[in-house]
Amino acid sequence: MSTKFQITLNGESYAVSDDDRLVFLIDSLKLKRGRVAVEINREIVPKANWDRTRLAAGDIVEIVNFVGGG
Amino acid sequence: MSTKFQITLNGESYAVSDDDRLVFLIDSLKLKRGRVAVEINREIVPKANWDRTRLAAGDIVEIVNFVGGG
Amino acid sequence: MSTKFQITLNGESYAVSDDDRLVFLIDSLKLKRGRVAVEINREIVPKANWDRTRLAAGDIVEIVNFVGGG
Amino acid sequence: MSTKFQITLNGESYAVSDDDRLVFLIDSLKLKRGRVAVEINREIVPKANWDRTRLAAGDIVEIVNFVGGG
Amino acid sequence: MKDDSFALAGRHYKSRLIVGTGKYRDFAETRAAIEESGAEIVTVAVRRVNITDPGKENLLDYIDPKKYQILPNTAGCYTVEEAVRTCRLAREAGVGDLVKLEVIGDQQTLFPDVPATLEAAKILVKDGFKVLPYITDDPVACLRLAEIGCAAVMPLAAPIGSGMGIRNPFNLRIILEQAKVPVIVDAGVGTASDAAEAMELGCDGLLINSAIASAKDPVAMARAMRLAVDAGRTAYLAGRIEMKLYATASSPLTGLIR
Amino acid sequence: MKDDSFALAGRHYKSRLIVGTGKYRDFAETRAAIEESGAEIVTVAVRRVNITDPGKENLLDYIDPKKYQILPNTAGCYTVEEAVRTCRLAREAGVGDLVKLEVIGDQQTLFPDVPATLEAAKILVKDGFKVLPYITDDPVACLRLAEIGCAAVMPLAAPIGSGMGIRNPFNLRIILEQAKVPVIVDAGVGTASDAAEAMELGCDGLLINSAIASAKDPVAMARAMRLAVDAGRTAYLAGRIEMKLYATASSPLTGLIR
Amino acid sequence: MKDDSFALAGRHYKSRLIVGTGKYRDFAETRAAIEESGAEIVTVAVRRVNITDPGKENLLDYIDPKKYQILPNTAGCYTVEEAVRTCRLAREAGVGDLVKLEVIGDQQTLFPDVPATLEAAKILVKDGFKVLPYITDDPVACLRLAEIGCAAVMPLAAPIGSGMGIRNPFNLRIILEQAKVPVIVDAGVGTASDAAEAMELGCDGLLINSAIASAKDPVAMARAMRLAVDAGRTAYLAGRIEMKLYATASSPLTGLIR
Amino acid sequence: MKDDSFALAGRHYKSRLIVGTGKYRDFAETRAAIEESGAEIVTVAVRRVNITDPGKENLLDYIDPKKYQILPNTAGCYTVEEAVRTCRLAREAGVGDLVKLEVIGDQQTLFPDVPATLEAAKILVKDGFKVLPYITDDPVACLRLAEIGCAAVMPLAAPIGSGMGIRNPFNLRIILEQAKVPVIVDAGVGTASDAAEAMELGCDGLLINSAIASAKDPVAMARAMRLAVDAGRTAYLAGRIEMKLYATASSPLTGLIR
Repeated sequence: MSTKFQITLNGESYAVSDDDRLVFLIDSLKLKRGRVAVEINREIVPKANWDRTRLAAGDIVEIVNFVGGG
Repeated sequence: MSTKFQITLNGESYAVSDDDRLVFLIDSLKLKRGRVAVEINREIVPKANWDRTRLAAGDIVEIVNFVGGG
Repeated sequence: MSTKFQITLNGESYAVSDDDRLVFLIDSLKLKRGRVAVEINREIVPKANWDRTRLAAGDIVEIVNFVGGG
Repeated sequence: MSTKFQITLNGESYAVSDDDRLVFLIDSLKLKRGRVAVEINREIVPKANWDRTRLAAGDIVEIVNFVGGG
Repeated sequence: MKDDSFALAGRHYKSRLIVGTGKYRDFAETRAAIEESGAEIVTVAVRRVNITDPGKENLLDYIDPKKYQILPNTAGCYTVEEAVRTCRLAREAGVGDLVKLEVIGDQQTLFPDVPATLEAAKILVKDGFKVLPYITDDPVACLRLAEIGCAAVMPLAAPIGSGMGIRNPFNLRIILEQAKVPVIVDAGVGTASDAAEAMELGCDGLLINSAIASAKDPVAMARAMRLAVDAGRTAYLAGRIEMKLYATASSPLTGLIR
Repeated sequence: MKDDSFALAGRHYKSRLIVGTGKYRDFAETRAAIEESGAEIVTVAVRRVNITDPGKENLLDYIDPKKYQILPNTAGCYTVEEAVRTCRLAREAGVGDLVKLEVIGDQQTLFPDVPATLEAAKILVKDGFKVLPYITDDPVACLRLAEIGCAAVMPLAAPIGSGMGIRNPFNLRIILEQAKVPVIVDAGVGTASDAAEAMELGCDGLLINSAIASAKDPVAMARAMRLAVDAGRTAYLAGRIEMKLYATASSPLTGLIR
Repeated sequence: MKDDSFALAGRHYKSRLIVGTGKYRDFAETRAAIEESGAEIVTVAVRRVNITDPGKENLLDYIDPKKYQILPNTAGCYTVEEAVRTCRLAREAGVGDLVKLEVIGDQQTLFPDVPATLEAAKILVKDGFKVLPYITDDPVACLRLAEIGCAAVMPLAAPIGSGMGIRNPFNLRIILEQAKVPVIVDAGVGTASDAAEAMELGCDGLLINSAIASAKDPVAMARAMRLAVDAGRTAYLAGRIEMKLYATASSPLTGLIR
Repeated sequence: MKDDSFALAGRHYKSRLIVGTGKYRDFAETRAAIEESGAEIVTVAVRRVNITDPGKENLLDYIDPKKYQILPNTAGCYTVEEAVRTCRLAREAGVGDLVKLEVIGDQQTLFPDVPATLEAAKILVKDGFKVLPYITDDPVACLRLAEIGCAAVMPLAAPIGSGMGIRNPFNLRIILEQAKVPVIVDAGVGTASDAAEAMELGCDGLLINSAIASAKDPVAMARAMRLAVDAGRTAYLAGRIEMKLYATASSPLTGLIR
């Protein structure tokens, strides 16, 4: 699948392919939906909207999960 | 000397006589000029202005000095 | 049974009857043999000797047991 | 002056000369009389007796003074 | 003693010990220690997912959110905005609205920034979060946080990870006497007796991470802390004897042989 | 942790907590508290039998000598002779040759008379007793008692019944580092954290009476002390973190959102 | 030691002890105690003049502002506005621009309101005051106050008038190590050894009122505090010995008689 | 305060500080520090004269026995016989009959051997000495030494040279309340606040060597200790304020502007 455009994902440049839906990105990263949260350009994207949300060139995307901490 | 009007001095009603200059009030209270500070209606009145400052009916006047404290 | 003589038992005067054997004293006091120790005139009397030990007038007898303590 | 005999002075062998008076030993060691105490064979020799006290071969002599301590 | 459950933000817990998940050798050790600790609430940090190796095992594969109340923290946040943003992401990730608020003021001490913590707490409470704020042992700051509507206050006993124990039991006593919300000691506990002491002072709960995770034997220390919290709480409820300068005999003075 | 039994005078015990039987409301409470404490060794005093009411119930009707190691003490003895005589009577009463030696030096403090304790210990050891001497927290006295052949040393943490806790942990640390026999802290513990602290210092055991018997709820406090001794011992074996003046983060610094 | 003067807000002082003027029996006792204390800086409160009896003697008839640096405080102020207003009145009264800022957060503890204190300090510094803020022993709050431009920070040792001494020397040590402005311990000192301890920690100065004024003999206690501050400062500069668990003989081991 | 002289063994002293002469760099430093300390009583050790270099300077060339009360000690003695023998030699050397009795029990701790100290004290008192015994902080041992006729008791605050300060103020308080002879704290003081604390407890005097001689600047530390002893004693006589958990305002609540 050919690259369509670049976004910044968790601080690093990332190539988005033809399928520019957020949900595709999540799945391609093999992330468990129930365990992560997503921000696009500082706006949280509720899980309910992942399917219809499309990425755009230059989007700043943050995907977080839980790690060990005190 | 007959009373001219009332002011509130340090929280209590106080009768001002014909001479309504602040400096007269200070002197009549036998206060050492170097040891006190005066507020009229929440505005500090610099010592330099005491002579020319006149009190008005209903003025809220605060005169403070230093007392023992830690 | 008539009194034969007096001894001092645990600091108090005590009347010994015709049967002047130590074992009789122990039993008459309803003491559990396994739980007490006996001194006569400052000498410990081993349990084995209780049967053959006879009390004499004026004997100083101490009988102790265990009580709550820290 | 020729050696007469040996004593043990403060744990070490020491040669006593013709003059075997204790006082001579003290002086030859340049010790201030007021600052030291002497034991011969575990017996303290009072200052008053130093003149008349004579050392004998094999005597165990201790001479002490004050040093820094807490 | 009958029921002595720990009520926090509308739920009841059996354990008064809250544990962190940082600094363990691996997830297996993390799980083993947390199970041994008996904790029902577990703190976690919010961080970017690992893009380069996304398949990688995740903490929640070992600490089941169905079994444990997950408590996201805002560790590492130095501003109100970072802390609020982190809490919102944590909630979106789906572990509920209970959050441990930390707004750090200084890297050396990791002490909280008191004004920023109060400000962030206001925003989060208004936004529907149940806020557990990490704060200094300052009675006034604790009063303010309760007024704001925090679910509890979490004064520090000593700097995070210092193991210094309860450096100022007097401030804690004041905080406890004035408290209108649960008081959970957060940070500074070093060993079991520190945990027992905190509970004996009357604290409602205790949050421990480093003292367990960095002990030579973390699983054993987790057990020690569970026992110590139970011991301290039990002693608090049992009512200790008064302190006296002089002695009182424990054996009777009567019946001595003469 | 594998086996961590407590070896004392040739026997092994699971519990490191020794409890007294004084000052309880009644024998039922005594038994309930001792059961809750998990103790296997129980101290008792030696006193004249009650002649006027001999049938009266006795402590040992409640504390079964087959189940518990009975440890007679010489509380109330102010001389070597009284203490030795009391031990011999206790042994004759049939609970064995393990004795807790106390030779008291002063009524106000109930501190031991050190020279008299050493002298009595010599006599009792020669006489075949296994001697557990109550002593000050004096490293030299503890060394001497071990040389004499005592089965353990029992330094005080604070005056008997004072509940002051471990007033001088430094002396205890020295005693523990020099010890060639078990060190059992006797007297002064007031609450659970004191007990945990004693075990964390490395003490082999702990003897408690007043702190349990005089607590508002003795049975609950007995439980607290059992838990605290276990907590402190477990923490001691687990290896606590070092103390540091400054902080160390427990959450990772990497992966923070920006 | 050569010159060890105390530099504060651009002036140098011989004494590191600052004393308050509250709670004395009368002005004569106030003056006697302050003279005995050797203090050169004296705190005073700002209050309404007595209208009913204006001729009445005034504190400054006894404490000559030419001889002492008068330090007005904002004691009793619970808001930023009250504190700022009080400072401006004090300056107008003609004792200069050095002020002791207190914004109290709670009547029971008289602990400062940290955010309000920071806000008031900003306003006062911008307004040309030399600000000495009373604050908690919070290293972060002290850093912020220094950044704002305060002439010093005045962390509390314990609640005002409590006489509890230095409850948390660890926080003070951190504050001192991080400090870029003088650190003056304010509040909580109870007796001479507390004052010496504060100076040994490296504090630049000490503010005392209740411990002197409420002592049985205030003038004698003023002397004790003067000596203690000097003793503590001198010991700090002299360089104390290290602490060790074990002993080191002070008398030589050689030359012993045998 | 009027006369507060320190009565010891029939003489009165102005200073309550007794200093040792060990561990100094040289005699000049010894003299300078002792002068700065204000001490009137100075401890010294008894050792063999240097035979190989007898002309060598001697301590007493710097510390004039006419000016100072010389107090010979028995440091280094481990038996009653050695200690008694050392005292007799000291007396013969001509500095009077006041002696500091030490019978050491262990090289690591340099703690006293309590029974041996009591025995030596009996012999020396009968032999006409005025005995100042170094002893543990054991109230019973102190009572016995007073009964024997010692001129004072000298409980240790901590091991000799350890600089640990007053490890157990509670035992000291008991000793002081029971004391019928002066109580002089010997050994363990590390810095000025320790000295002040000892005097505030009510001790009659204080013996210091290592804390002064081993400080970076011994002469300055000697001054600090002189000031601290004076400060602590003065505070003790002045009557300190009570400790309270909460605050008490030092500024008036009336006359606040509104």
